[in-house]
Amino acid sequence: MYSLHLSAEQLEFRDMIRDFVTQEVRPAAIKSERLEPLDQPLMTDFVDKASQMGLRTMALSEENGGSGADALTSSIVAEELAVGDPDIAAVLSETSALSHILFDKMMTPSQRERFLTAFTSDDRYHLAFANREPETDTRIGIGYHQQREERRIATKATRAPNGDWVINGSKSGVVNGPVAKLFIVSAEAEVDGKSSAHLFVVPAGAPSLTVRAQPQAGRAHHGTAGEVTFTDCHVPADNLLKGDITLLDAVRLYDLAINVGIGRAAYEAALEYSGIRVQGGKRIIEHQATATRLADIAISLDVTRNTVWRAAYASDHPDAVADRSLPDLPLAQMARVHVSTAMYRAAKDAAELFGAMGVMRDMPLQKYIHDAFICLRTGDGNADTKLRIAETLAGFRAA
Amino acid sequence: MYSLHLSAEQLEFRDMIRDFVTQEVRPAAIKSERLEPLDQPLMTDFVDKASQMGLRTMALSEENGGSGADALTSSIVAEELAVGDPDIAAVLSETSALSHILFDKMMTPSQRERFLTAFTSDDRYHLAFANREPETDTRIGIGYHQQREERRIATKATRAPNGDWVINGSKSGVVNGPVAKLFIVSAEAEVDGKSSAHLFVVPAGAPSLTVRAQPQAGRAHHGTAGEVTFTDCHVPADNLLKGDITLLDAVRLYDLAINVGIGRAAYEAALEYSGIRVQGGKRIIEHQATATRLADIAISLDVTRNTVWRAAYASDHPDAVADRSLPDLPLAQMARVHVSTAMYRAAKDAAELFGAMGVMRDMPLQKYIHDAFICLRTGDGNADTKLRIAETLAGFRAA
Amino acid sequence: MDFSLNEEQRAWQMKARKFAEEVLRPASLERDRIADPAKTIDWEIIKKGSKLGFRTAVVPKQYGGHAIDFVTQALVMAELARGDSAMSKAFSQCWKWSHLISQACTQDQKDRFLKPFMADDTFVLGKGITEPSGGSDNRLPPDDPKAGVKLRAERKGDEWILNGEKTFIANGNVGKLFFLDVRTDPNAPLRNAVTLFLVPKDTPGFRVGKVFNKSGWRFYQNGEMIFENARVPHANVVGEVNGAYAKSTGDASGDLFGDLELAANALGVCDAACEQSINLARTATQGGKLLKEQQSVQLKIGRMSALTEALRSYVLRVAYEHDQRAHSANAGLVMNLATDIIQEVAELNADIHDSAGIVDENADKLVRDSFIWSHLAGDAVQRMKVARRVLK
Amino acid sequence: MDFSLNEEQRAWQMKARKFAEEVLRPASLERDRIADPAKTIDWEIIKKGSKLGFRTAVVPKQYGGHAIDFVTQALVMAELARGDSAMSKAFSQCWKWSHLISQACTQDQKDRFLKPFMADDTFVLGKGITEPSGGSDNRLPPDDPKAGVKLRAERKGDEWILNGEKTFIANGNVGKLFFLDVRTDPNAPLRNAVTLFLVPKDTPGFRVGKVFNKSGWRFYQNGEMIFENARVPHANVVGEVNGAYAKSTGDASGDLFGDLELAANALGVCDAACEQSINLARTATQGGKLLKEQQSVQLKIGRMSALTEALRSYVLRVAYEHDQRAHSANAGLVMNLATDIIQEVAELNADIHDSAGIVDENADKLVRDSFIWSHLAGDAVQRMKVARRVLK
Repeated sequence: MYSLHLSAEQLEFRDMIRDFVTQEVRPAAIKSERLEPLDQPLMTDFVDKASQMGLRTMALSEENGGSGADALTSSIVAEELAVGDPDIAAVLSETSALSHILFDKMMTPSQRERFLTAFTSDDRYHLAFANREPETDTRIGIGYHQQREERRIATKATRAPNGDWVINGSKSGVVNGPVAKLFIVSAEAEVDGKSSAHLFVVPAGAPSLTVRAQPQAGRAHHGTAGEVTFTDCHVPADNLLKGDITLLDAVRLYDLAINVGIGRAAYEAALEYSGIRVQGGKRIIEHQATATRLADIAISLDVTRNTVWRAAYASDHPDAVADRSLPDLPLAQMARVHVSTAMYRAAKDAAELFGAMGVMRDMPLQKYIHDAFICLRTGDGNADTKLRIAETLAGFRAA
Repeated sequence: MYSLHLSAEQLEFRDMIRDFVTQEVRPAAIKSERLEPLDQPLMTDFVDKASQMGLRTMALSEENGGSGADALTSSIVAEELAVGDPDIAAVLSETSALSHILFDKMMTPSQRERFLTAFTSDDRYHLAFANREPETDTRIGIGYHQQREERRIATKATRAPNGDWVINGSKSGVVNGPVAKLFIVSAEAEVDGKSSAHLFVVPAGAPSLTVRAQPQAGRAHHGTAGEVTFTDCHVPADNLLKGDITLLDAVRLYDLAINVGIGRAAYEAALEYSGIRVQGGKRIIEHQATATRLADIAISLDVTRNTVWRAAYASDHPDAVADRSLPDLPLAQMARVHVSTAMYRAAKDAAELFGAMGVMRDMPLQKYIHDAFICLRTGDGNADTKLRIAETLAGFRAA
Repeated sequence: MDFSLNEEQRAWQMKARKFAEEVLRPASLERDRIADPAKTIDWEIIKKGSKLGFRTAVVPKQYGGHAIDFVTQALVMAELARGDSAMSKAFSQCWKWSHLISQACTQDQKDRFLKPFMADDTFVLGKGITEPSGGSDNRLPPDDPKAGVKLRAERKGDEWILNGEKTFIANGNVGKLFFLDVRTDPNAPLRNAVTLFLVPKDTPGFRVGKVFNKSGWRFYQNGEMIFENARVPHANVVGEVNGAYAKSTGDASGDLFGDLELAANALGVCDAACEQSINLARTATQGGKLLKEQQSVQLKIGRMSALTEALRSYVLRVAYEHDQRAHSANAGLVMNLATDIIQEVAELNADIHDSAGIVDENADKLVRDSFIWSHLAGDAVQRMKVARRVLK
Repeated sequence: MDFSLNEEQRAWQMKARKFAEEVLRPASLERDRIADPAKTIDWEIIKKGSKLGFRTAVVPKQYGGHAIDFVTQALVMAELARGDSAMSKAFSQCWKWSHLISQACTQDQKDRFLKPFMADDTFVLGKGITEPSGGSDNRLPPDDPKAGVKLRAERKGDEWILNGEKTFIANGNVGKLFFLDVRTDPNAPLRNAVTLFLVPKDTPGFRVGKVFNKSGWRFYQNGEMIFENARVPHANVVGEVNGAYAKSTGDASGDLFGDLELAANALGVCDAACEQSINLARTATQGGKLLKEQQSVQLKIGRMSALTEALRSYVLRVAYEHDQRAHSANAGLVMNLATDIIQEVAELNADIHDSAGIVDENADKLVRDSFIWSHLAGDAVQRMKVARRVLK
């Protein structure tokens, strides 16, 4: 039965994080001194504290020591965190999302035994998926609605005489790269006489694996990302994962929730300010022009959150597509286009109400605009995402 | 628990109506001969047939002879019907929605006894709410964020010596007016020594009640509407309703679902045509320009439907607002602004793909644009609705 | 840099404004309301306008026309469109003559066709490109010989035998003479396969099909043209055989004029919309106060005015550039942009009326009139065609 | 109607283009990257531009300036902004002189201030309106005497004693002379209560506060100005006491110039964005084909070009109207519209780069530079102010 009731647990999670963010994260995140420099270091204290609250291992099954949160709950959490700081939200969400796939779905019991305790017991133990390679163009672009060659992975894993895997190659834009203690790495490897893409787990810290943090300017993802290079990087034979690489191929749903959080931060700031700022003898919220603008933002924010929640629900419930309650469409990709466009617009509209304050780098509104701008570029950007969506609409490929 | 699964009954209803619309309604509705004249008469045969399928009494409780459909189910039905013809959808939805309020919520058992069987047993028995009065400006406009005087109803009900109520006055834009067999009429009346707004049921057909159908040009509502005039119109004392007039004050949610249906009809036409029409040696769906356009429409349609369903759910579940699963915001009004804007845009975008065919009055795409244009004006229009929403955001009045 | 008008330009502008106010606007809604799309024309209006010179305004003086320059053309089209967009187009549609005459018509063709055109106030022209399938292929021709124009002509002695159809042809059912793109080489790609013919209404084997029922632009009719072994003398070939498309991208082609025409006409519609909204805001009240005191109305009227004046500036610049024969992508760009502007301005006008609780048939008509720009001036194909020129 | 430039206009345009290409653009990103907002100016650039006449371009010839007309001003601002928007503004900010000189400055004021301005290549000007609260009340003054300008001046003998603050003042921290709106009547509504003062940097009791950390427009600094019993001689009053606002809506006020200035500067940014996108589309490949072959790229570049050329047409028309002293709502309208256009064009440029997988600092900078238009040229207050003029 269709129901939009959240569970008591979801509501509690939300309240708890909202308090944390309102009282601690947001005040720290929008301090002028923090906003002034071009690069803002990750507020690791808050990441640690959030980990203690269980947010790093939220999606991990209860059986394996997490909370078993579904995608909707994770979205709610990511939005709340992002209202305070999108980077914190992104780091925790990435680790949490990967922990579920890695430990709950991919690892064998023996692999879990080697890695799980270290992961659950260390608040600074983050995960990263090293997949995209430098110079690899993943965009459809001119190849829209044409057969495409399968991408080959340039990173190679070969067998050492002792049975170890030896990994060589480079990955770029690896989300969580600089903070990860364990990488999931895609590499071309020969297994059972057949060469194809496989996944490996590779612990950070070895000299044969180097991570270089990417600059924040021009980035396409919140959180932190890095270039990861493997030079004759040896890992035990058992570090080969059995899981299906497509499990990791999906749109990062938490990105969309983070984007909503950014828009919400801008909206809340605008609503508050409109009730204080006086023009022509009236608070600006009492002017039609401000009213119309605020209504537009509020509508956009509300419609957008609902879109994200639905995409999150759909990702966990293929049965709802199967029984035709939900359409068989690339809902996450569709949501991404809508969300990123709407929230960038919302942040800009909100900023306009702040006058000169709305254009200052060291004031919150420009931060929100900039944060929303990053979301426009996430993945392959909206122009390309629309082409992917259209290929599905055209029946050229499955949703 | 949050769930987007539809019930088996909802899915069945949807399939049944989709078949009916695809096979019967739509082909008839988009015939050139029908589209050519400026006024298109209501296709009463289909209204009757839909009534036989239970759609006229859908929202009426099972106890009273209906299906007890909730607002979500009614939205699903209205969308499906509107893909074929918005007028049919509107007439049935209005009667169905009113039947639930009137028979399930307002009438006393003795009143039900007088009217219910006639209503349920006659496929042509429609209901109408005669409330708005000519020359009454219900817009906020310049009065935004200011105390407003309570509106007085000009229509009066006075007591005849025999105890009858005698109603005098005029109502305009009465949806379903021309097809209604029973009117709910608002009038100023003195009850228990106090003069205030009250509701009466008034059967059609009396010479003291005249209905003049309003022209289709410039209309602000789908279906059919009329001017209703009461001249010394006598009704028995027991025709006074006890119900709260605010029950009828809400946004017509089915209007939003009809609007989605209009957008969907346009989208489906565009998707189909794009897969047939060839330009430059390729079907136009294989061109990036068409792909991007179709993706935009598909996203808009999907986001919009979800927005409407949520508003529908919220209208039935104040408990979900109370437990903070849903925000305490005027969700139906917010949805209205989003839906009407998005679907008008979608219909226009879809039409563009049709070239010259997209501008012909006797072709479907102009019909869809025109149908969507009507939705832009429903109620007091979007400019005013935004002001109402802003008054809530500002805390000036409740959601 | 001089934005002022010379005396002749100003005189034509005033004449057009007066005619629009006194003749076109009063008849505008009434013609719009006529249900039968074949009955919307009022020939008295055409005659009156023709007598004032609007039908023949662009014909060179030596042939009896007025040879007004492009700036004047833009001004006149905008003023007439302010009265009624479709009526304006009914006159400007006849202006394509000027380009063809000076470029390609023979003396014999002028004698046979131009003279009657000049003499008859109800002699209007048509130009046929679109066909039942593949309209866009003619706009943005691919290399495939099978794409585009299918109306065939085969030479038989001194005659060409035409078979096929044109559709959605402006004035197709009321014109007395048509310029038609006809395929004369079945095997070549479009740009080397099409010939331009002069085809009179009374050509044997030609008949009019249905008249299209457009949502707006009612006064200006579009029809189907059907050719069944229609016989057209070789003497009616304009320019070179198979040379029609070589020409249409050239110096002063009708296409170039057509871009300006749609932009200037849109400007007139925007002017009408602004005028309606501003009048309403200045006179209608709500809650006892003039509508113009409301911020949301102010913001909309500001937007409408800014778009309209930007379009005016751009239209006049393009007209000036045409007069200088300085051809650029601007004509196409202003045509594309006119689509966005006319629709936004017309919709804002309807919205302002709506938010005042007023249903206004004129406001709705402007919205309906504006739709056709999506097809004629601003669909993706029209935009890409111009963009490719920018990107060349 | 003549869109051509005269020789002098063309010469200034070419000089500005060359300076922008050779000096501004190469320094643009480097100055933009400087984190400290007080260190972004490169005085060598100001000096070089000043020597070429850009700082003093608008000062009347009898005072040693170049007295370029409004059309030339628009051309120069756009060309400089094509190199770097904030640098362009750093020069044009000094042009407000011309209006004040011709209208209101006494000979004594000219001697004391204009001469050093002309002689010193680093002498830049500021004008202070905004205060910590109530910026919009100055833009759209209500009748309430408590609203608007709070910086107070009280007369003491031959001096005025100033107390209060100005904020977000362009060149506030680097200017050598400021035109300040100061309240000289605490009880009257704004329009009769404000006096314009000339306040030199070294005025006792004046100090510079913080320098604002704008998201874009980095080269052009905005600062806080703090007045604590600052003493300004009565001889520095420009025009009439309490008469500053009576003037600012007059014939050739700085405000009117300011509208054109923001529109022309936006045009330059749009030119830069189009240039970047077109260059990219012509050179970058994807899947082995030039980017320009992709329809979605074509559509975006078409839109960018159309908006840019419409803005150019409108800017030049407004400049022409200014030169004719034919004042209308157009200056305000084109300023408002420039906000929408610069932001859309800059965002499309970033989008095209993004869809090619290219992160380009220049493209991102244009987006950041464009934000300030929301505040200076296109917020609701700025739009309503213009609309009310249309609706008067």
